[in-house]
Amino acid sequence: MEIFRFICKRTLWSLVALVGLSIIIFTLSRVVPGDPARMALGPRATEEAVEALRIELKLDQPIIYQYFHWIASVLKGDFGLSLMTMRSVTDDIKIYLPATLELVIVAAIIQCVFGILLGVLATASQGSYMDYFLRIIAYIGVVTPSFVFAVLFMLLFGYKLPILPVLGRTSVGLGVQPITGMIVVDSILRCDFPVAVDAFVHLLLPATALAMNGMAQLARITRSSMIDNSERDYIVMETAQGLSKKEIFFKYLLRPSVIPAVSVLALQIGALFANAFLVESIFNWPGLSRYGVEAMLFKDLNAVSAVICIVGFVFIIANIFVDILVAIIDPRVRLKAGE
Amino acid sequence: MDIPILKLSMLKKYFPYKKGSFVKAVDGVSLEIFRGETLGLVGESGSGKSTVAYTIVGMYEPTKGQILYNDQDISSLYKFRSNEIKGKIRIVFQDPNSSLNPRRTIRQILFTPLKLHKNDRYKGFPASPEALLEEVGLSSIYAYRFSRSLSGGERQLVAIAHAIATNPDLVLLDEPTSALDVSIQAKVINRLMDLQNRYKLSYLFITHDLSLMRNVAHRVAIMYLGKICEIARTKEFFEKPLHPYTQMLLSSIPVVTDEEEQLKPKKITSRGEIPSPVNIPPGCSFHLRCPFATDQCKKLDPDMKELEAHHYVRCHLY
Amino acid sequence: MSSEVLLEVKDLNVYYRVYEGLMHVLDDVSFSLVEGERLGLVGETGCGKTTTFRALLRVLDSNASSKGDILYKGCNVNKMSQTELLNTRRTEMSMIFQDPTSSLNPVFTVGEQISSVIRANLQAKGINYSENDIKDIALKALSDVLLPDPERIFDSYPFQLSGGMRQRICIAMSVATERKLLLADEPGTSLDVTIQAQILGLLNNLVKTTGMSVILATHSLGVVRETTDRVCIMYGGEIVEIGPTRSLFANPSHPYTRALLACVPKLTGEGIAEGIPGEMVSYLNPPKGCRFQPRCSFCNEDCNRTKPKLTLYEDDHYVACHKADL
Amino acid sequence: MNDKRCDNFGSFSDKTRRAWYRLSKNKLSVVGFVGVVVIVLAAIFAPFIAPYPTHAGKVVDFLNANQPPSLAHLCGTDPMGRDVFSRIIFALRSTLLMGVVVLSISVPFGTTMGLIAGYFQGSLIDSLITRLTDIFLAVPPLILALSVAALLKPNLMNAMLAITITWWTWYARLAYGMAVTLNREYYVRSAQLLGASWMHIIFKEMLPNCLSPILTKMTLDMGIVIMTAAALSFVGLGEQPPTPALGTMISDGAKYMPTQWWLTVFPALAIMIIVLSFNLLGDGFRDLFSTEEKQ
Repeated sequence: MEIFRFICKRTLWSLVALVGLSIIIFTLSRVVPGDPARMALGPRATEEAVEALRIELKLDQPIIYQYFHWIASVLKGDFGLSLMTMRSVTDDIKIYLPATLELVIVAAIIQCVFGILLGVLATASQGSYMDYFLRIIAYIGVVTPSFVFAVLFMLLFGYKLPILPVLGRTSVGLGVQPITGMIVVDSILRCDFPVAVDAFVHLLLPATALAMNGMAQLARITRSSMIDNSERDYIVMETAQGLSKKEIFFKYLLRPSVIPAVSVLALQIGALFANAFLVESIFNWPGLSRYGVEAMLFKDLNAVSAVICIVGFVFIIANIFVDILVAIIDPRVRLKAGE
Repeated sequence: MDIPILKLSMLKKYFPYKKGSFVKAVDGVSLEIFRGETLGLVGESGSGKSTVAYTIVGMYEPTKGQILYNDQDISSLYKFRSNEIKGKIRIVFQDPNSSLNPRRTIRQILFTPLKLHKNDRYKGFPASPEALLEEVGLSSIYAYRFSRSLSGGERQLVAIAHAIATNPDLVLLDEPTSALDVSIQAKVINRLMDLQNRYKLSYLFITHDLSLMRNVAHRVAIMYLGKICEIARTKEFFEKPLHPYTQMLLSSIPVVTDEEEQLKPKKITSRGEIPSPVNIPPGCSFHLRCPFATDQCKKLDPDMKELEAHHYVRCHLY
Repeated sequence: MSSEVLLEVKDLNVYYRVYEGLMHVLDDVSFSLVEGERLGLVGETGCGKTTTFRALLRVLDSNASSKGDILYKGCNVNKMSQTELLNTRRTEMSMIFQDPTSSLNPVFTVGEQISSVIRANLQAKGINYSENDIKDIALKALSDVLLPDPERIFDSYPFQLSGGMRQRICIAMSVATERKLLLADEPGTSLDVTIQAQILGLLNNLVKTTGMSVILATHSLGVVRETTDRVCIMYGGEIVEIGPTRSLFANPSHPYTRALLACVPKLTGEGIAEGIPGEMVSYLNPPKGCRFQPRCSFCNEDCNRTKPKLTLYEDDHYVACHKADL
Repeated sequence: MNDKRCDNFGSFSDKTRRAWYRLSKNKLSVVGFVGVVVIVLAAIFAPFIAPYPTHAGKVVDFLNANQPPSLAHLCGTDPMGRDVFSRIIFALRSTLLMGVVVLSISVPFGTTMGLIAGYFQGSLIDSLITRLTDIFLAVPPLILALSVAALLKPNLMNAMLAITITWWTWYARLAYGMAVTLNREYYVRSAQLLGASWMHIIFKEMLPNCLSPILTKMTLDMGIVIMTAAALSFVGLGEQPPTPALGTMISDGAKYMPTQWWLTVFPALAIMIIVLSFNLLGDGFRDLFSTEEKQ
């Protein structure tokens, strides 16, 4: 079908863009003053040790050679050695990625469900106090950076009203043998429900802090597109034909109106990953993003490049997912793409 | 007889479509337009009439065939034409909302052609935006307004002023009044006729409105699926329509007087829709809707025949 | 044909609250319609035809308000409760919108949309039905409007169909179940003449076979002349002339009607009239007297001051003009 | 013609007046406008407004350390004894500077790139520019900005550079989309057929029609750039201490939670108010332009 060719083509171009980005990051990282080997070993290491590491990291070779060497090993699944943890970056990512995925997925679900729900609610109560209240909430949600939400939530729920846990993925002492690395999923798979509940409760605050921005945005998009659409000819026609208000609102108005909200989801998932960089460090969440920030501050180039590649890759997958979702909702995209 | 201002010979324009197939928008059109003449090109939407105009001004490159302007071959995109030709053949578009830039004043809009074609005008030709406005019957106060504050008819008059600013020989009018009400249309048409008389302009008037052509055109051509089916002088055309499609069009026109009712062909009524130009039926492209179609029509595409002086028809019936 | 009055509109006024102030769009519009009659509503863009229709069904935009009596079978539409209104819309009146493209929901199949309408109608009549019944009715309606291959069209989305087909679907939706009154807003006028002729022919046949009444709004004088029994000429939100089609076309008496008729290009080729000077009235501050007066070549002091009432001109033919006798 | 009364209708000064009138009708955008003006003035005249102007620098006053909000210290003091309110006022400077510099480089550049690519749609230059923007959009902008800022030396200049590099692509996208639509407008075609140069078409015919959406996006973006800048300084990649930055203040204050809550809450509120003001103003612009379009 046309739509699959369209998605494949787009994915291919995104991969090309990702390679282009890796070149830029790589070049930038090598032309920046400062010797990565020296930084890794600290100022007290001997000149010989630094030189040995330089040779091991292929820093003595020309940049182009280094790049192709790097790309070749990345394709084999090897991102090289992390100068920060002195372990294989691939191993580090295996540990940290599931925690971030778990957080981002829960946040995405929260923002999607509540964002659209609030948008619908505001439209249904258009002009009433409820509407005004929801719009103010949405405004606050849009204008507050998620790390501010994180800090405020922590202050509010962690200390003033301690009803939800604020640090880590589980309570001390609880844990589960990893399968996927996502604790909630793992514990359910292993039928260890107390851990599942505990892990889920730990997820709530960071995920909500992360979701607030996107949720507010979705609510606003849904509301304005529903209000726009409600004056369209087809809605007036359906009213004139005597369809019930309920049917018009929930069937004929809702579906075309969520399309713009769904279309921005891919961007929003990207934003979730980006904001996770800050939120994870606040909630002490051992995820990829916290790892990324630490690597950046440490100038651990292998780790930084790996994190960017992984995020870029996840971003591509999110895009494919949203493209398919839009195609399901909107027949015009499904049946016409490529024309 | 003098040389036509514009001559199209076997003009074809195909657009590539999915997997090697083509949209045959214009499929072998030959026309001549003489100085001071209005040629009406009439057809339904999807007949390729606008594509003809767009190809003449060079928005599209002809797939085959020639466009001759004063015996000079100009069958190329506008980019490759001389500035003089660009000024001599102008076009007025259908949509009065989109033909004027909403963020520029009328003065700025009209000044662009004047600036770009300084040398093409003779003495006494309106050379300022204000003069051009008065030329089309608008007050020069309008120069400092934006198009948004003008009504549809006024916008179209400004578009016409824009087109004549370069002192053209030929103006292509692409449905210039189809978006307007009849009372406004009358004003615009009258202004166009005035300008034609004053500057000996030639018009290629593209429209779907046959009754308008009865009153405006010197000759009328009917187009169906990229081909011309009938072309004749206006009087003969309306008194003796020959092609079944012409008759179908005439019989479909809602009219307002009994005298007009007399002129409508009775024995044919409208049926079917114009097929997509991607898969044009074999043989005569009209045979699917034609009540007189025979086996021959399904197989063989008829040739253009001159049945009477200057009255050409493409149909197996004759 | 019975001559019972089906619809009577008395002094209908519609106002739109817009940014610049209050727009007085419909000004004391009154007309009536007997059962089985075909009435034409003619005027140029912006004269209030669509607004009239929307007011009749109470589907005006949220910034509009409507005053006056719309008596449908003796019940005032403007005073109906929500349920009564819903029932009227479901079983009595239906409207075909101007633009067939924008009046079909783009993300639902034709089948889903037409089924919803039929379902609502059957519910209102209290008839038991199964989903299969509904589909049968829908398919019949689609073939009634001469659409080829109704099964395929039932499962198609509007954007997959041509403009002519969409227009037919809109008609099918309105006539799928029995209605007494059809409000047709510019049916087919955005399409080519050959298709328009087919659509009008189709409407005429439907009216003949079902005995429905029709109000046909259009800007084309030719269309009303060929398809209606009586005509209202509208200008600037007012009815300026109303009468039997034949007598109105034979004897147009309002200056606006006359000017409009003169502007229509004729097949007989008698040239084009000069057009009507000036612009459509501004609804924000319409002229105090006759609304056509600023553009009228016959106007005098009287026209400036007082608004002409519709008065009998000849047999069943009314004109709102101080100078109609001239 | 009898239109003497509306001589001025649609002329430029009249348009501005009407626009202002309409904008002022929307109360929320007036709030936004006033907010923006107050913030800008406060940033410019920071040394005169801040009660303790010296506290923006390396000042230590342990006697007054960790005081809760009071009349003397509206937003309390930090562990070094510096007045938080004064520091917030001074932090406005780098925050606004950030937004202004980033946008005044990325908007003209991005818009021009987008318009050129859109006008020459389908040509080599189009694919080049489009692929280039794709590269920068391959990962979320904040992550790219973080990495670039981290690889360079952490300071305000480099943070600006990092955000600018990621930001222009949005305007390129926006302008590209508009140029592609405008290509189909008859007035653009008509200018081409007339023999106008591509410079004329892009800058005289197309650009004026892109200005309102771009202005709207700029106002809204001002808030987002400020949020991004705060995020950078939150992880220590922006303005370096002792010069105050809102993000740094929040991250430093977070260490003293929950007892010294004022260290985080007030800078956080400051960010919210700044972003909110620009958002309200931007929404006002958008409503203004969309009603203008409708008419």
